[in-house]
Amino acid sequence: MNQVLIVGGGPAGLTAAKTLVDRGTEVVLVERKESLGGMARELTCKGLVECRNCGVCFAMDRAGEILREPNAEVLLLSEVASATKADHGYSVKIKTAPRYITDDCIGCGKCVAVCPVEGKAIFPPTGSGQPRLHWIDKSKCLHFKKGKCDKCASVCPTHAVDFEDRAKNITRNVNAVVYATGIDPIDACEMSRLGCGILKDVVSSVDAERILNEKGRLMRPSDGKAPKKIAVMQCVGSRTVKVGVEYCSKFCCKYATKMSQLLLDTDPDINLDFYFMDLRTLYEPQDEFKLWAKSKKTVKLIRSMPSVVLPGKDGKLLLRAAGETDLDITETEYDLIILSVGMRPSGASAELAKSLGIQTDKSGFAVANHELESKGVFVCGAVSEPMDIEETAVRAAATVSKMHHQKEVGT
Amino acid sequence: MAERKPKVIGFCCEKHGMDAAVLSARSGKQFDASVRLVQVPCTGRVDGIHILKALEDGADSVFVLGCLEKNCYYDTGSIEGRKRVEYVKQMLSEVGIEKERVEMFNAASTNAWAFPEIVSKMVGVAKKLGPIGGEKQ
Amino acid sequence: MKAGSNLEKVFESGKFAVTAEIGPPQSANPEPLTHHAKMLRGFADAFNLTDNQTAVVRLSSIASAVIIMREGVEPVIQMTCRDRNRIALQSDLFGAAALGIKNVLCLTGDHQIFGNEKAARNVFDFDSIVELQVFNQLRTEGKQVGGEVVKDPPKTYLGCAENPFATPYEFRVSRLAKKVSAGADFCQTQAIFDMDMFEKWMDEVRARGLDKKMHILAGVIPMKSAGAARYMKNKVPGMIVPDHIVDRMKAAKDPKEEGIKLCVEQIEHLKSVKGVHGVHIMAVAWEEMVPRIVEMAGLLPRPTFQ
Amino acid sequence: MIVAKRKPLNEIVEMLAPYKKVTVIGCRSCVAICLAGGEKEVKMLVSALKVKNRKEGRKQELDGLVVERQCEKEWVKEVEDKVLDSDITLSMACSLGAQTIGDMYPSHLTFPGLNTGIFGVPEEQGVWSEKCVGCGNCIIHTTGGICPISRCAKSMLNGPCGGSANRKCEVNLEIDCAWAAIYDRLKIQNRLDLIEKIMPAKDWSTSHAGGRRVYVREDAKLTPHQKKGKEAVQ
Amino acid sequence: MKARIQVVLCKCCTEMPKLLNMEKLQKLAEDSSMVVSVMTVDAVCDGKDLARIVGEAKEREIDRAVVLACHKKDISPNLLKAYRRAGINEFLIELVNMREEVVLPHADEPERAQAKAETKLKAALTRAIMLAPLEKQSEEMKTKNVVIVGAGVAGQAAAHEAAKSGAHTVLLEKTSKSLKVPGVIMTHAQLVGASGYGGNFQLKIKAGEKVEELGAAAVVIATGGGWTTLKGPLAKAVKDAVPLYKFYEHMQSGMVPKGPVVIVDTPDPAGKTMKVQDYAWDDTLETVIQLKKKHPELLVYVIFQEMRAFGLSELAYKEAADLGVRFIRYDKAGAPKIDAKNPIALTVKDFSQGEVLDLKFGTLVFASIPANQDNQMIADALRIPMTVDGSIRRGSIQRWPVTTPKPGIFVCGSALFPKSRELAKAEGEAAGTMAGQFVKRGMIEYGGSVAQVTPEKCSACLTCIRTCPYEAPFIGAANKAEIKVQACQGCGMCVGICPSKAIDLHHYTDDQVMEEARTLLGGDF
Repeated sequence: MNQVLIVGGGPAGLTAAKTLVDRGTEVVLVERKESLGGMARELTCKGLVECRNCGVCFAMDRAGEILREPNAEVLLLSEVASATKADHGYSVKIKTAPRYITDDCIGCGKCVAVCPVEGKAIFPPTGSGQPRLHWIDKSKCLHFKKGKCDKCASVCPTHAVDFEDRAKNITRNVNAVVYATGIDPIDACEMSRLGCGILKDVVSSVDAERILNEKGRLMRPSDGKAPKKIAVMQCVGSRTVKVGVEYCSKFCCKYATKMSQLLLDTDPDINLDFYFMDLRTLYEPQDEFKLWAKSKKTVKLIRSMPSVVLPGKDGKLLLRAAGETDLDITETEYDLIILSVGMRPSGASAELAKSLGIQTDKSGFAVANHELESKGVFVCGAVSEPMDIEETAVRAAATVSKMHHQKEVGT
Repeated sequence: MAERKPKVIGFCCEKHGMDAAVLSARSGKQFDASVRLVQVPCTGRVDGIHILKALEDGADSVFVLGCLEKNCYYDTGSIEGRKRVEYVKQMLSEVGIEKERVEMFNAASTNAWAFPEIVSKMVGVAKKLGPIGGEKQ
Repeated sequence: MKAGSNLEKVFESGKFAVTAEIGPPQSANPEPLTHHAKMLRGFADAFNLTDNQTAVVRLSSIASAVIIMREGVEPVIQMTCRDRNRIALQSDLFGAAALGIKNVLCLTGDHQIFGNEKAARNVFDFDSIVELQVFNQLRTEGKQVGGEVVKDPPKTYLGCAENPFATPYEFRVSRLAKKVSAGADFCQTQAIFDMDMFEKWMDEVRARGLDKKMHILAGVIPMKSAGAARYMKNKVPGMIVPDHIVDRMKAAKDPKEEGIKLCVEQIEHLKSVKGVHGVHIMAVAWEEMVPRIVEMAGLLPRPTFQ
Repeated sequence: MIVAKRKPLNEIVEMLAPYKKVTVIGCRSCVAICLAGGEKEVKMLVSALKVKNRKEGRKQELDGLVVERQCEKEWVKEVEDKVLDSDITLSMACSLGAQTIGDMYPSHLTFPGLNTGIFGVPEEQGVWSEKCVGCGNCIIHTTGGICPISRCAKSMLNGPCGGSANRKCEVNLEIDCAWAAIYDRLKIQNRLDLIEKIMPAKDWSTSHAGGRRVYVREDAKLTPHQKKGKEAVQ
Repeated sequence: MKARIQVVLCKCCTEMPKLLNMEKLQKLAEDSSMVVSVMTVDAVCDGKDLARIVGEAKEREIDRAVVLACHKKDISPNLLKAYRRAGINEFLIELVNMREEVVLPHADEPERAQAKAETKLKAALTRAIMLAPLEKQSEEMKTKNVVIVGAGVAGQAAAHEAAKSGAHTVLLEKTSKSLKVPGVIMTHAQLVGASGYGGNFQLKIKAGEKVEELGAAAVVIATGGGWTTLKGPLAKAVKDAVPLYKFYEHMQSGMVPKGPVVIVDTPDPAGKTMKVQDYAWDDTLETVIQLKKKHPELLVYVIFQEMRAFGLSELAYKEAADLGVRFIRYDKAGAPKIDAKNPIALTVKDFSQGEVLDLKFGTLVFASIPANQDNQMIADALRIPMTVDGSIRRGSIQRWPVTTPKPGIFVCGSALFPKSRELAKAEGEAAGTMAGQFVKRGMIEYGGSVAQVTPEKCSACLTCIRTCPYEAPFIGAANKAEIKVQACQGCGMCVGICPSKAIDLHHYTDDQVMEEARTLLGGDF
């Protein structure tokens, strides 16, 4: 028997899983959220006619494949409670929270419509997450709080609501563990000076992506109007010492530039100002994006870190920034401001990580090393260092290839 | 008499084209029922004849939906597909038929909003222009 | 003497020759021709009558020649291969000679695409070099291209045009040589703005001794405006106008005057180029300026012969 | 090969408008290869016309078929009934095909669906360029293998003319100047002496100028004795 | 011939939401003359139901089936397996996606949904009748060779990984450097020609003077960056300028560089001859830090347009700065210049400070990685696409990041786009693994829904050959196009473009496609 535990159902975990099952290894994939895709499922495809190589579809296609894969056991809403050394590897205990929705769910969304709870207690999977099954948040649901209300159950055309669903404890014996818990986006609101959380129309890139992914268009949160003048601000929470993190989150330039291009594709008369320190587009000549910007009359690249965002006249936003070289302050009005937030490793220092002997570097990223791998623990994906989806996929495949000749290790 | 139902037909590639449609459906998105989907392995397979024949057989508007260019599963298929559509559009305008009746679209498998938009666009065209040759057909 | 035309005499006398251009009208009205002839008499040794230049329909060059001859002015008729096959060309040469026209300039002709009868069918039975060769054979051996012997062959002074600025540059002089051996007596060049390039060309011409075998008239064009300069720089194929000239025209307060000055300077310069035996002034639709230019260039009075 | 181009559809529609029963006939030779009159084009044309008729509410029977080589009687013969059964035939072959059918069935209408253009070569997928005009007297061995008659706008024999700028033709700046090309070619073959010589007046009598040309190969012809049936009598 | 069709309605997807009237659908199916068996099951994916379906199929001797269920990809492969056991070819089974095409998106319009469902059923039946059985074939790979072009970081990594999956690796190296990698190593070797298809390539390899043939199951392109081909004014001006990797090697070998050391992102700041593809930042920083640590006294300048210190190398950047490395950013206007007559100093305008600097240098280093010129030859040999920058073009990311459009040909490292040593290694490993796995299969699966030529119709116009990305079509002995089935991926591009309609695609023939469309348009909903 040859089984591998994969912690995390994001691009890294999925690629690792797919690579493994392709070579006949069984995998148990544990994802704490309600559906697969991790960070990728929140991101929008950046292409309208032409592909912009954001790599989102790669991750999500793998998610679809894994769900259909007989050799892959996918556990959602699950956490690895413990992983203890055992012969041939590890014995892992997995806690699976109840979903209260069966596989019969067809994602029609009727239930969400009728849910009386403020801010809803039953949800579809966010973004393009797979599978498309809804789930119920017990802590919010009236059925559990007040013991009544089964509105969702009553409207469900497929009787997929199952309040009797219970948490499960699952134990698996695995030869190796792939630790791919990925990243969390940095909360833009840590940078209060930029108005996040205070001004409605200052949104983090993650929210922007989420909206684009759902609607295909960006709207001003305040009045739902289509923004005509947009500012995109790089390195929010990255490359800073005060708040946020010191390193460069690497993928922000990639998604931000491509998102800007998408915005212009969907609405060519958008005015877009792009504030940045250094342009670090990945896998393309550095001036590719500059040339694109030059070719668009409505796009401006500004090498400057805006200092503050203030409320402007009639619902607009006022952004204050220094000039490129000189230090004279200019103030510009915008309908919408997008803050390109960076990433933090997620769960690199979690209990599980510790128990597996995973150490972290001074930036908090999990450190992959040979000694760890010889014990059958493989760290891969953005939890080990900042990277974009494509690189993640490459590295995941590479990492797993190491495992190939080491699966006996741990005995 | 009841309002005539538009007839829209779409040739979707079985890779991202169909996936985009499926995802939007599974994301609870609704779209006009009048759209008919024909699956082809790749939009490069679509032949101008298919499109024209569909119009002959009573389609009000026809669309072709494939992978994003440069991300076609078959590398250049969706680019080929677009060329075929453009050629048909040109033929139509030569015989004085609205070329908006035929369109090429691209979408990725993760793009849930694209498909309903495409459908409503093409249904809109169908409703606006009505059947070729009017109701009598 | 081949034909004994005034132009020929000027060349033979070793004087610096001047020719100018008169564009026949786009109508049946001879007036403009007589007007120009009167105005220009005595300011140049002979005047080119263009043959439906740039394929725009105009009063025929032979007829025009006769009209200006009435004013005592010597014509050089241009004869293109675009609109005539070998029958027409040879018969027109007979006709021209019979009417006392002594100078003929052999051209392939601009393509009809540039003219006002784009749908026309062209002939191009010959190109300029073959035309020269055939005409030369006619006047020297009295033999048509088809072999027919002609009793009274035409006495004609044969000219050609050459563009030193067309590609491939390295071949242009050879092509002139071909025209010499085809029988050309004189050559009018494309308008010259890039003097350095022209002189390079002339060096090779002299090196091959072509200047001894034919008389070269350097072409000049007086420009009315910077626009004209830019147009010739960008739009006219095979014409090279250096930027400094365009800039100079741009800078000028009175472009017309500047154009004249420039033209005169060019002539002055060309006079000094060894092997250049004259200038050909193409004052397109600006004929009235020719006298001033000739005078300012110190080329007056023009020689006369009995 | 012969390169042709489909006539604008509106022209074709006009041509065919008065007729009830139309047969469209394509050809599998040159015009198929130059994507103008092969089976695909025939089918698309027929389909497009049907859509048009649907729009106009016009009743018109349209049928499309393809023959191997429309310029040869035997091939056309195979579809004779289809031809004669219709009011009009639209030939989707070069005009040779159209005329073959026309000559075979004088009382029957045969219209051209293509504009026959050039003797061309496919430079790349979808690009054909003229390289011969069939002057009947080939000289390319003296011009570095490049035909000035077809590739020079003025068919010059002693080019290039004064309009050749940046080695392009003055008539169409997209197209290379044939004579610049000839010069370069002869240079690499170091046969530049050829271009120095004057090429004499060309004998055009071998071209169409000499009247309609019929090339005969006596040894290949069938003698009346060999011929069968009607042909023998004629 | 008369078809015997079995129609299966899967409740799981179609009935659940109580949208469709199953009885009517069933009735409709039964009314069709060709239909001999109609079944409504709870779930086609369910074992018991499968057994019933197959049993019925056998009993009624059906020869093809129409299954109304959900998205093709979601239906359990067991369904097809089961049918195969019942002796029914998988290509004779028409799957209809009722779920995503009717039930889900039209939940609010029951009547129309019903009408649509019925029409789809009709269309499926029309199509089913036209379907033909198709067999998948397989061919043994003649060799386990994985040929890796280029023995740089990526190439070596690829060799190691490929070897692990039991592949015989053959490493082609242009130079004569000795390596410790598994498998054969050919020095002074270049790939000059190739024929065949994924699994069975025949490669022409020029080793030294002689050209030899070599069979290969897979190819990995790891040509790396074109360090040796640095073009541009600065390179011209300074003859002894070195590319970064050479400088790094020298440093490792303990050579003390002549100071001051100036590292410029590109020898062509104006970007005329080459684009600035400076993904060598991590390496640059690693280099300068080591340099500074070894020789603190040495003056080190890094001159760049964009400081692309991705990810954690941002920290390296800071460290380098603290160590006293001077970073100077310029823009095209103030681009660095070197007086060719006296190439000892470099003039550059510091963009942020605005001052013009004159930097004397002992060593000049170029960081940018131009595309490798060998890519051209390799791309020609293998007939794979390139980017305008002269790199190898990656295939669709729908497949895998390190694949070319052609199956069996993988690409990694700076051959794709300039990369840091470290990432190139990772890509090499990934590509190696993929190649290894590819070879491990030992078999080439092909056939099924592939293109086929009708020779009588073919005009041999070569259009298909020019269009196909996989080079499946070729002109055969009869001077007509033929399809190399092992190479055909079944996309049908050649079919759609063939001017003589001489090619058709099995399972998606023109008739099948157009008939289905016609029937669908026949319905009124």
